[in-house]
Amino acid sequence: MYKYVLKRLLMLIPVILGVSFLVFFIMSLAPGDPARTILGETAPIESVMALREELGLNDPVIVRYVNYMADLLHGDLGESYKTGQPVISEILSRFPATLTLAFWGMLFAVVLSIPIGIISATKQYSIMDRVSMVFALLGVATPNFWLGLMLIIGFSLNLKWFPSGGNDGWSSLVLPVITLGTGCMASITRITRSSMLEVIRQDYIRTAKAKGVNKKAVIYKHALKNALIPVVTVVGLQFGSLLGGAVLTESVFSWPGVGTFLVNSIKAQDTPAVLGCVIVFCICFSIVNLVVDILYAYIDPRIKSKYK
Amino acid sequence: MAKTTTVQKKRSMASEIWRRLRRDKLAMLGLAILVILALMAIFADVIADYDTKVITQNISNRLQEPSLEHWCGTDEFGRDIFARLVHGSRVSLVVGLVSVTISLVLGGTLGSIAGYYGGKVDNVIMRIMDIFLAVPSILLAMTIVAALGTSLFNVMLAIGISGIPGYARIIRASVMSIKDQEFVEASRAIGAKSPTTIFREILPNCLAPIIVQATLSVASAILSTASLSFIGLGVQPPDPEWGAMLSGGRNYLRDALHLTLFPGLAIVITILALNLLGDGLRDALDPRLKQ
Amino acid sequence: MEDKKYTVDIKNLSVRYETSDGIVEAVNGVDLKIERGKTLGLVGETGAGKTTTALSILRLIPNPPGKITGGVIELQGKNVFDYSEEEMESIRGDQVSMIFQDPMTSLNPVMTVGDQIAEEIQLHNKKMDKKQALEKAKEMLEMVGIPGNRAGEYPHQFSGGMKQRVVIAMALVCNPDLLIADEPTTALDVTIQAQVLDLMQKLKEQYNTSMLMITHDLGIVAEVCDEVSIMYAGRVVEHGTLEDIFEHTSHPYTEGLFNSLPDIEHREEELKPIPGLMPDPTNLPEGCPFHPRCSYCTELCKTRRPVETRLSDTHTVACLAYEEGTGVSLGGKLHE
Amino acid sequence: MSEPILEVKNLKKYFNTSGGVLHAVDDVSFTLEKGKILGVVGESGCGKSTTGRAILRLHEPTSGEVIFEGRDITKISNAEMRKLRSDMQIIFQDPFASLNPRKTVSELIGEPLRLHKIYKSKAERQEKVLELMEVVGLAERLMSSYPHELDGGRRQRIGIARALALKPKFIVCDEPVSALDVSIQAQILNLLKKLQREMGLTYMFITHDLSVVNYFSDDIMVMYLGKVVEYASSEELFRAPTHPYTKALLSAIPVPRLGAKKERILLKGEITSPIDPKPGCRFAPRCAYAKDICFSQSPELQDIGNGHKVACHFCKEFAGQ
Amino acid sequence: MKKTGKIVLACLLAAAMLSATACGGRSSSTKSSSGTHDTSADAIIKAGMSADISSLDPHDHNDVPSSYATRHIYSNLVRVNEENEVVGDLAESWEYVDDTTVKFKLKEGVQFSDGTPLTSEDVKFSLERQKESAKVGHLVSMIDNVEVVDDLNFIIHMNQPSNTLLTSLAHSGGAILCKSYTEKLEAEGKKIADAPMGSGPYTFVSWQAGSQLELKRNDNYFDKERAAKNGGIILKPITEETSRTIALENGELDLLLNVGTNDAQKIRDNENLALDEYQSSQVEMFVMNTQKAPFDNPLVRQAMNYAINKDDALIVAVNGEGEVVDTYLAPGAIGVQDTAVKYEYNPEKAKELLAEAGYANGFTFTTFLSGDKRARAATAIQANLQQIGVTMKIEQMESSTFYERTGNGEHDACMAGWVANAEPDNTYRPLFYSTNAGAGGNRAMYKNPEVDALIDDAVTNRDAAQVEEDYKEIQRIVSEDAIWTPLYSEKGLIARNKDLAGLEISSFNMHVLTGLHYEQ
Repeated sequence: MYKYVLKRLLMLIPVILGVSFLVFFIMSLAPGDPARTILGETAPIESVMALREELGLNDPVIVRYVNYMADLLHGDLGESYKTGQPVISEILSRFPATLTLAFWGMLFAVVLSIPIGIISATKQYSIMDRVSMVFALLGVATPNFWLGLMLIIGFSLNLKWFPSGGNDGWSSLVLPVITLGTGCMASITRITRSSMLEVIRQDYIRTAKAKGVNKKAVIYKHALKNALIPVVTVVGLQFGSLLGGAVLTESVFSWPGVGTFLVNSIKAQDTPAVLGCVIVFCICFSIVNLVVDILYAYIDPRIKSKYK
Repeated sequence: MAKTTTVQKKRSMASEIWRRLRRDKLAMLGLAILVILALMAIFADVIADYDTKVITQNISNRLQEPSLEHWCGTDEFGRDIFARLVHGSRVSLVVGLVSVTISLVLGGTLGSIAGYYGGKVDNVIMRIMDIFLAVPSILLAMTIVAALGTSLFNVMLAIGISGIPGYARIIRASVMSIKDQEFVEASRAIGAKSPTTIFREILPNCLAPIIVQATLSVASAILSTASLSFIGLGVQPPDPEWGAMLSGGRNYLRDALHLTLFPGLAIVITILALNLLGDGLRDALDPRLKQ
Repeated sequence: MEDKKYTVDIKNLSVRYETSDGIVEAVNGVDLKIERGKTLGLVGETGAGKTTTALSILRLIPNPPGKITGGVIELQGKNVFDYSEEEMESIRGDQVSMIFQDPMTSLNPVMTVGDQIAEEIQLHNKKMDKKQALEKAKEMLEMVGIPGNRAGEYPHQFSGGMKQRVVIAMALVCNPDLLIADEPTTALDVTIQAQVLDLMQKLKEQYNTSMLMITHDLGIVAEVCDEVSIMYAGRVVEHGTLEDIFEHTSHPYTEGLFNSLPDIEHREEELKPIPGLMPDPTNLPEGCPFHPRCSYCTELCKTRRPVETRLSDTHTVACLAYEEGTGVSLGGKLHE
Repeated sequence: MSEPILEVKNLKKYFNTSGGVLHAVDDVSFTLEKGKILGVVGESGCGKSTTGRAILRLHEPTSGEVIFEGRDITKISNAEMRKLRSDMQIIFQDPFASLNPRKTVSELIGEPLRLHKIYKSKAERQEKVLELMEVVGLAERLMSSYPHELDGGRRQRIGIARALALKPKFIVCDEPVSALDVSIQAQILNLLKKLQREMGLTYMFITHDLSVVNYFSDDIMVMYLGKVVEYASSEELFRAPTHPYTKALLSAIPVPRLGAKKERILLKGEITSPIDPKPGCRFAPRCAYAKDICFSQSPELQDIGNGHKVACHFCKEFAGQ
Repeated sequence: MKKTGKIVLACLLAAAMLSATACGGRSSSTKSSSGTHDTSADAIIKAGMSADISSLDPHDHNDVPSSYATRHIYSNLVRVNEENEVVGDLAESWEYVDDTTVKFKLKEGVQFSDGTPLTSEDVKFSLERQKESAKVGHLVSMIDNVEVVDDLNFIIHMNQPSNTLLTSLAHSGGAILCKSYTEKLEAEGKKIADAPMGSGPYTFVSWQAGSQLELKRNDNYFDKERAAKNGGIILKPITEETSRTIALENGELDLLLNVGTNDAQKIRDNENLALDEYQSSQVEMFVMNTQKAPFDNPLVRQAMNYAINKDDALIVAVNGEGEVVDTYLAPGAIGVQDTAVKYEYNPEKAKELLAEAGYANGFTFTTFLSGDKRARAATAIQANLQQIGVTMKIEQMESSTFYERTGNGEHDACMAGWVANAEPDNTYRPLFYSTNAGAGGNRAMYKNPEVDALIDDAVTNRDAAQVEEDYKEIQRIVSEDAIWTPLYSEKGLIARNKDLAGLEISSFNMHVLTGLHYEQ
């Protein structure tokens, strides 16, 4: 098993190289002078030139890319143009906030959408199926920034239940988690429903019934375990995109996560910061997928035997 | 020997699917909404003339509540929100359709090549797709728009490109599942060249997952455009686009809620309709789900 | 409750499926009896209603779309349709158990073989704990020729033949009165099929279980069954002992089946297939359902539905040729 | 003895899988005369289908020669092979999977004609399609029906019509009837026999059903785990089966006649894995008569009299019984 | 019937969710948690800002949010008081020995918060460190070297005479660091930004990027009357305007340093809150590229000034929270002159001027801009110009792209703004000097040698009255040339709890928070 994990982690390197080249190339395409953006409108031209020199913005793209990759190889993500702080510390100071938000958001989505998926599969075309599907679809249909704003007005301003933003304590977590979680409920419900429908049609479910297993146990003991396999993959993929999705939710709730930092960095053309974030996202994404694959092996013995 | 002529009702695949789809009420609701939307988009000029209603400003009656004269009230420039929503539908649908076509064509070809030929080709293509997938789509779109500038076409291009990996995966999976079926081998047995086999035998049978993915990704394309506008990288003023209207109104939430309520509702209803139709199509196209 | 003569007694059972293509009359008035310890072969082609009849005994017809529209199924003298769902669950696997056709998909891929058998044991004897149940499961595996220590392995680690043995072990572990086998060996190779049939035969005798063997292979019937019912378009067209069916074939459809089979001994003989198409269950013909493909068909056959005529105390047939005053004749003996 | 239309020499087809090299077809050789039917029988995994497909190069053979009408087709280019396909055709097992669900009957049958541009105009092609439908017993009105509207028997007739469209000389029938019901099976077998007689076709008839192969074919080839274990005329094979596996196979068939109960040779154990097989006779682990030589040296096909060949070290002794 | 029942239910569900939030929106809440406040001198004051702090190193940032932090941790030699005059802070007194040398005397007994005494060595070290900084080095480019006389006296030698020395020393970049402390930190490989320590009224407690910065009162601050009247300050960046205002109304914050213009009226109506308004030094303008047709023709530029209704722009952009301007500097800026030509809104006159300039049937051009506030103003202008037959296209882009393209002069016109600081030259030189055309800040690409000369004289001429004259003349010329259409100056707005007092407001956003405390 460990050989497999090692191989997967080594696989990460070409992906990171690819991603960093892709993003560096796109960013270099953009017209715009980070130095002037950082110093603001009122700074005189001499200090803009001085900053450009200091940040090495005047060298050709290839040179800058090579320097960047050289630093990257010994794990140094370089300094952010805007703050001068090492990118890695900027991200690490914000990453726990994004991770907590993504984790609770995902938990919220999974806890709600899997039961809905199961109910709507077992009672197909019944009223429960329709209502739950529409509720899940509302999740994906509502732009999460709009939902966020609405929740702030409803629950923070009028009902005073929750703070309107910031990251202090549990109560400030509730609204952002609901906003982020509803976004990925639909796809989890949909995959759970279709996977359950698929499994319920299998012969071994009929065998279980013929064995005298009662209705509930057939669903929750036999069918669910088999149906969870594709669901785990989708949850993995969703968690990855959740990290990206947090960008909007964070800006609405002034959540000090990597998302807001990334949006500002892109606007300020702060290439090292953008690259740093994307690489960290990419690593996190791959680790999540790796965890999903390992989880796979525990749920589905057929896969575990392949690795022994 | 009496030959019983049981008249076989002539039912082609398409009419079969339509009959099953018609039974799904929510899918019909979705379709009805989309038809209204499409009509609204096509006849936008008839409903509200662009120059006089959509972009003319009337600072005096700004931020008016919904009234008989202005069904959805007026925005911060005093422009009629309903007129802008109608024209906004045109922008959203165009963005949705064009970006989906881009992802479908590019992602589709890559996916079918990877699926059909397999081996090294498949590996290379899929690794590149993994790289695209590693970057969350909204970020990819943002970087592209920031790089190429915020014209409508660039927004469509950005969303289209960020949709490619999704399509490549889905089409590769269905091509691979169909490639091993016997009728593909039969087509090779009668001497058909590979491209003919792909386009005449395999792809027509991959329509089901493609159609479902298309409807769902039009929805996510509209959502992405709105998100891009929300962070200031979307469509240019004074063009009406739902996301831009939403982000424009976000500072007037407290005393002019209608500024964000109606564009938000427009987005929710459109995407809900697309998802309902997409799910309905998935069940109708899946022969095994025959009741 | 005195020992009833029949383990299972089905009277005038009819079942229909309401699908989008129309109403499928799967079973139209089937009568079927199996004595204790005896094996009844249920023979018929696709769409004859064999599996639906079997599933009705266990009340496993998926509803919707299936609906049981009439008839009685008596198990140990009590009608199955009167039982509540809980009671039915306690009967399934204990009094009556079933083996399905494709061993590849009949076992739960994510549960070990031992657990799947132990689950059934614990279901039907509450007092047994997990460890004891696993022990009993291992014994049962040994009896079907699988080493007990493989109880901890998963289904994908067994071949097709071995998986079918596991399914048989699972079906017989609670010593049911009736074992329903729905084409148990169709998916297996000939040599493995021989092993499995031989195993089923041994276990049947050892447990004195009655068996309903559903198959389309008359060769298997000849080897394993005591009595045979031939089904066509949801009705039993002929029923009798092996001797009645093989030696005194009476119904034209049964004759057609025998003529369609190439005979190992007489190579040269030209096959005489039954002409025409399989009956369309949503649009069954009037009168005798077999008349469109029957070479002795008369105008009367097209309108009048034949009833079951008793030829001997064991042999019955449903064909107008054997009813008085129908003027239909088959011209002497059919199959030699 | 008309000259052989097809000669296969030491045909091999290996697949490399994650677990090792799978020897699907391992050194198969035989000749097939024009107008004859060769039955190929064996249990699942014995390589009979792969052999049929390798001959038509639907699976590129790993090595060996396939001489069709004097020309070794393993050496020719893809383009030439495509032209040759009009002479060599195949009928598939699963009538549901071998027809493109999106095409009507006339399109399916017309496809080969369209591809090889046999007829210039659409009308001429349509007329040929109708003619073919008549030959295989399909009603004209089914022209524009879709496969999903028809039952298994009629779909198999479409498959046959497709195969006949290019007037082939040699057809590989890969288990054409095993997915059909008994009554329909007999109709299709009679149709195939009639076509063979009328058009002088040569069949390679692959099946796992021994009673069908006995009725249908002139010669029979029994295969086990990629190897040919016995080759004889069908009535010779049924009269005097020599190879222990063939005997076990014949004894295992349930015969639909009372009193046919004969002592049955029950093979012990399971079929071994075809991946990286060990030298020696592949059947040795399950053979009651296996000796040491069986486990070390793989037996060659030896002729034990008037064309009856057996691949077993002790075939001479068995022939005596 | 069963099926349609389901559809009705689905719509009801959606409506229910929306109404819960919608009704909330209607009733703008007057009730806010009045809640009791900690009126003691140790109360921690929580302030909300619109943007995040970029760095705590005074030589590594040049933005307002960061200066709120560094100005309260460090002190400067001199500071600007509420009347916008430069007064001594660490410096006791100073005198111009000649045009290029100034002698300074430090106050006695001043210590850093860790007790180390503050000497001229620290001043020399800080000013030299500032010279190397890319971000604030330009402010002290005129200083040649600092000569230390003794612990309390030092002389600044300038390489050329400049009136901007004192105002530059008052800039947040002029903060005085502790030499020994900084060198010890940098020797251990740490950064001063992570553990700032100065001689200001507060000491650094903690900083969570994007979340909050916490400062604590420095008890041995040298200037007793200006010592902090509160126990400490917490600065919280909340970018979303609506959430920021709600945080104040909920009582989560005591003070808002930036107020959304749309929420200003809500705060005035709320009896628990108070809104401080002040003239800011910010001005917004519509700039025309004088090198590109048709804006190379002054008549066309004047026509634009007549055609644009500044009131529309004011209402649309900042909800009316500000005043329309004719002067090129904001009313609140130091060095503003009222000699600008007044162009009242007169579309007819604009049409005449256009006809006179040969553009009777109008023309089409593109305006570059960045940021939605300027986009709203531009949309209003677009409608105004439409009435006189001129079609204005808008191209919104990212700020970095905006600066690059306007820097290269690619624009026909653009929307811009300027925040003046204490030194007038830091406004006139970048905006009007010919060498600064384009990237330097002169987006009108205006090249007028007469104006250049006036700007140079104002910086070197010692006679304050003459400097005044120079600036009056510049204002007259540029407004006559109509290189811009000045639009409005946004009012400075600060919202606070009505019982919170003691805020020292500055017109160029250099507010002092030491005096904040609750009265009861």
